[in-house]
Amino acid sequence: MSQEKANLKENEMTREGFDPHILGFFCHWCCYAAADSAGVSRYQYPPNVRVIRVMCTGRIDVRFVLEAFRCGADGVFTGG
Amino acid sequence: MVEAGRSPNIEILSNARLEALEGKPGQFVARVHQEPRFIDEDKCTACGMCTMYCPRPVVDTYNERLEVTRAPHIDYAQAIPSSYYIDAKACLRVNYETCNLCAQTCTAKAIDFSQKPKEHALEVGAVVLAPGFGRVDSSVLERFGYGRYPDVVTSYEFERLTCASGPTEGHIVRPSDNKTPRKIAFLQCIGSRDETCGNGYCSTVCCMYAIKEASVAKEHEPDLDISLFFMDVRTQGKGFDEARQRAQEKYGLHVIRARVPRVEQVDGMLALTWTTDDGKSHSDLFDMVVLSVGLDSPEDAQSIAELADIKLNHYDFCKTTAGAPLATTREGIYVAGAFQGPKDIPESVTQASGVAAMASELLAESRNTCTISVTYPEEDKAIEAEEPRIGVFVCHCGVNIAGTVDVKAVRDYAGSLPGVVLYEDTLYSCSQDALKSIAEKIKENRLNRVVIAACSPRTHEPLFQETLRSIGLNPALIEMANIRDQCAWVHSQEPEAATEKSKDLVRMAVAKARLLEPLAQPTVDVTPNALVIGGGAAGMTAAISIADQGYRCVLVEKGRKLGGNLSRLAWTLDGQDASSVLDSLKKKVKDHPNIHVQLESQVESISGYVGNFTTTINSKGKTKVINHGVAVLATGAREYKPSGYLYGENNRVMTQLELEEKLKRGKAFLKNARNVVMIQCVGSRGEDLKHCSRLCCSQAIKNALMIKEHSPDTNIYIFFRDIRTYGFHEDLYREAREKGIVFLRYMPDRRPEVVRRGRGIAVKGFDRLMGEDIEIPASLVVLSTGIAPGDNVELAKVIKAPLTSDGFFLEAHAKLRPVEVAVDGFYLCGLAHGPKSLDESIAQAKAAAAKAVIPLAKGKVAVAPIVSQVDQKTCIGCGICESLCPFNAIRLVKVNKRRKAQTITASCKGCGICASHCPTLAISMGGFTDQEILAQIHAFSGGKCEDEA
Amino acid sequence: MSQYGAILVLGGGVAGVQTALDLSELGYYVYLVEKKASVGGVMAQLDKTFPTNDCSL
Amino acid sequence: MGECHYQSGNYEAMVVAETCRQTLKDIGVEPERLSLDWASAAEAPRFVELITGYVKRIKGMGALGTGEGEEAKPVIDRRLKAAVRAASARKPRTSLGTLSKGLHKGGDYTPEAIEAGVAKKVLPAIRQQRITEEVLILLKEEGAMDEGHLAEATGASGDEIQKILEGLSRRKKISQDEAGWVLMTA
Repeated sequence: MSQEKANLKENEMTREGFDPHILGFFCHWCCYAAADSAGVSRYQYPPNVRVIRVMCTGRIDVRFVLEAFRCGADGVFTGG
Repeated sequence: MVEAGRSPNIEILSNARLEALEGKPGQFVARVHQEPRFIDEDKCTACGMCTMYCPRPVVDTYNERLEVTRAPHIDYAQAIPSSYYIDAKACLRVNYETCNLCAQTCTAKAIDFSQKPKEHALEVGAVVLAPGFGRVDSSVLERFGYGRYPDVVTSYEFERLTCASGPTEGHIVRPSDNKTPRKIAFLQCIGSRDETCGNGYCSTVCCMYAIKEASVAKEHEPDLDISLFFMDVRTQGKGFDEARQRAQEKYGLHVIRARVPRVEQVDGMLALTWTTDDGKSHSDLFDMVVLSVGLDSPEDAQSIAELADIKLNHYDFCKTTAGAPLATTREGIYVAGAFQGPKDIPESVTQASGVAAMASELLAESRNTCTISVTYPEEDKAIEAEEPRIGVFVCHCGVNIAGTVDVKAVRDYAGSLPGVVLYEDTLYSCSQDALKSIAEKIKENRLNRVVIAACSPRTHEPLFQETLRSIGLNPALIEMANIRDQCAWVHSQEPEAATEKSKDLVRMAVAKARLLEPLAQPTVDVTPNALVIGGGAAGMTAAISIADQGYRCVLVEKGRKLGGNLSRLAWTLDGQDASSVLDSLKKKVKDHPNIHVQLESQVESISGYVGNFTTTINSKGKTKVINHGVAVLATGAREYKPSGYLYGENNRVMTQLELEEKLKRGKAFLKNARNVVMIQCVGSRGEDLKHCSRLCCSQAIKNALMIKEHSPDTNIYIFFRDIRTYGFHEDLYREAREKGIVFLRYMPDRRPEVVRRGRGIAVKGFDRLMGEDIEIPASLVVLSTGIAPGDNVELAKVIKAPLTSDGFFLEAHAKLRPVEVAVDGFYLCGLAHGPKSLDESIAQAKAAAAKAVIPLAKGKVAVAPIVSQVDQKTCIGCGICESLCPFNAIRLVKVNKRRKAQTITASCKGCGICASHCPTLAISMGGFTDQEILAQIHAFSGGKCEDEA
Repeated sequence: MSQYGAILVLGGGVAGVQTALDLSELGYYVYLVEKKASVGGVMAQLDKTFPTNDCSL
Repeated sequence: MGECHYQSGNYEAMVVAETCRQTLKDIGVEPERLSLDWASAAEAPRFVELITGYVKRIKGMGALGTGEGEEAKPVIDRRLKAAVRAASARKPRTSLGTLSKGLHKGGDYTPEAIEAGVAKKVLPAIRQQRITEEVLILLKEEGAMDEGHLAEATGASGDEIQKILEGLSRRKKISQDEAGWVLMTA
């Protein structure tokens, strides 16, 4: 059962050179749009976030967030 | 705005001007000249390479000349048309036949210097003039040091400075030294309320935007010290006065009521001197001065008037009347927005919908004769039901993606994912030929799920969905991975990380795609008639417009006759006889075959949803049932009845409407009137009604002038807080002062009092200029009592429509949907929405009629496919979803004697609050199901994590 | 046909665009004539709008 | 557009996020690993600031489990698994739904009101369910265990574990033999 955790690379367990896995839940109308707009302006930001688009932050279920952590997310960023 | 670019029935002719207009209403021919863009709109992918390579700098007018761009550019990222264009005046290729660099760098081959100007002859039934407003002449600004002192800026420039996406990224800096200023002064009425520059009117919007800009500036730089110099603070819009009050308190803005005559520079600082209304003189130094520039008539107003053969008013705005605010002097030509008179966004949007109704009335018989409707082949349900066969298309977007992300590696990675049977890369997947090829490949390979790894679904999903529909697949069967806007562009310094991220995003998209289900695209038939509630000016206007547009409507009025507040009015603000406006409306209502009037009737209950409402009304004690597709709320409001001021105790004290009724009956009572005293803001702005009632200032001055006309020797005194004669009503204010009407400002903590003196009465007040108490014996005291909401609470409950804290109906969006109610199928106009003048009520009623007719004209209401669905087997009827739904789109029904939730598909907006709060996971969101999202989460983990939930 | 079912809207600012949208929804073909290269007018230049400070696009 | 497109969606999200944070804290995960922030469509710079700051913060915390202490990782994994199951179960979900309903009616979405409401009404339900699920996981994976060990492993108090074990045994999910509590095989 804890196989997936064992798969975590050694260097990820330490803080130096640690590259976190982050899951984002972005609202289609606000944060997702802001993220697009950041792209249009060619802003640069760290490439650690993988995004799941939802129509509204109200769609986010407690179990999505907990499941993300269970699946190895070091952080969950919800953006409305 | 994006919708306008996408509608097949809106043809945008950019870089174009009207050259001639011939013909007659219903049959005009408009000649339009169009300059080339030199960039093919269909080929341009908005990558920006041309701007990057162009050697020719151009000042950026979009950023108020604060920035530099290049000859080929786009005004702003979200511009429509969404393609770049070449500024022909600056381009070296256009002017000197040299350079051509951009054409060489454009991989999409979109740049085309062979484009020639086009001449169009357009057959149109009607013309709408909405050219906007012009800018105040720079000579006016120069009087305030603009151009001479770098730290004197216009409000337009300041707007761009406060904008996060503007040239300074929202940092407020002084142009002279790029340092953050400490003290800023806003000077109001620059080019407004100023006869010396020919603009005697009030520009209406500057007070609001100045407060907004000052507030935003304070958000950016909390230490700023900001003073605003007003003549009067004119925040008369709905909810604006309260917002101003809050902003003033929250940000500590200094409001000074004075007009600053000039700006001088002293030791690098800007010196202002002013006199307040107590006669005292003040001066101070500022780091920066913002000129709140007014709205002028459009520069080309004269030529438009000539071309369209319409008349302008004395300020070169379009001439209209209070009874027909959207009609020009020529039939078939209508006007909306600032060209009709200075106005803010909600008013402009309202007028825009209003003119749409006017054109729709005129051209009712030719509705749907020129429009294009798109048809699609029937959906291939068999192939959709097969095991997922996924095709992944990874887009290069020229170098936009491929310049950073290893597209071929991502493509091959996609091939390794379960369910993927086809994986390809495309140069520009959104180009017409690529779309065609994608469609062919879907067919060839019998694909039933598609993943496009390219740009944002927000902008491009509709395009790919369209492709699916065109070959008989449900549009919901596509998923996009945003590897451009949210990956390649923002990680261009880290190509390896960007490639890894792209793979992850594609893996997540494929995982979701495997579970995608076709979504129904239901439509519901619309009962093709309307209900209008309220028989005042707004209700009657709305009913007539709906009827003229060809639909039947029932007009329900609770009183015994039609007319509402209009029947008490003597004159309109532009001096027309109000009863002639009323009579003409009443006659049209009575004679119209499409209108059925129900007097002494009230709505008891309404059920159903947009397209199909069933309403029960109580008509003189009898119950009647009406079926209708839409409803307009025009329930009006009432004149506020104050306590105090001896009102109701002494017959010399009356309200403005009571005065008008008296004046209507005869002027004899004015004979011995020596002094008439009017008191503004009795009730409004704090005492009993929190809001500003908007029109009392203009109404009081109108009545005062009327008294002066019939009894020139009568002295008239008006006690006021701010005179809010916005727009062209400012003319009334000026005329009043010229005719010797005395205006006395009072502060809310020193309100005038009405007192008994012997057999007569007097008004006690404070003269701020003289600095002393005064007492004016009054033959008449007229109170401007303001407008209180009607009894909206019951009706609001029946409809489930929200009310404002003041008790008026709340619109769906203050700026963009000013006549719609949050509940679909309900529209709003007149005083029920908030205080406003007759012309504004009429324009709004027309707007409500336009919005109401849209579903009727379509005959069907499309239901958005992303809706919730309740599995009634697992639903326990707890009602949590019903109470949390922001749109009343879930109701509880009895199924086999048990309570079960049910989505009202037509009302659902797809937020998913219900699904995330259902105790038994019984609710599924189309396109965003629990399974789909969980699959994305598992894919995020790299498949190392199995389903646990 | 006695009347044309198309309408010309002069000006692509917020009023013109809204008019065009409503007319197209009401069943008319619209020519939206704008002198500049993109529609949106001054509203597109506004960062935020009073009093809610909503973005204006 | 500035404010929530769906009127109240952002408020519901605040309640959900607070529930997640308190649950995370309860199972020994740094609650600040979850962030809920707002950026309107026009606020690209703000978005960039938020994301950059957030990634930096997470980097500072280290990988999930390290920031929480060397030994914690396997415990956290098990508890997260149990918590996900708890968050999918009817009772805790009902308590969240009921709280949201109450806040929605009252219109009070101040952080204090949300925090207090979740602490009082939702967290206890989630915690109880989480411990229940965790007991089942432990017994399945580790075999028989006694009450004391179960309490220690799940972080439950003596009273809590006793009540939960009684409940499970009443529902014939577990039984007691000489080695301690064991799963009942169906």
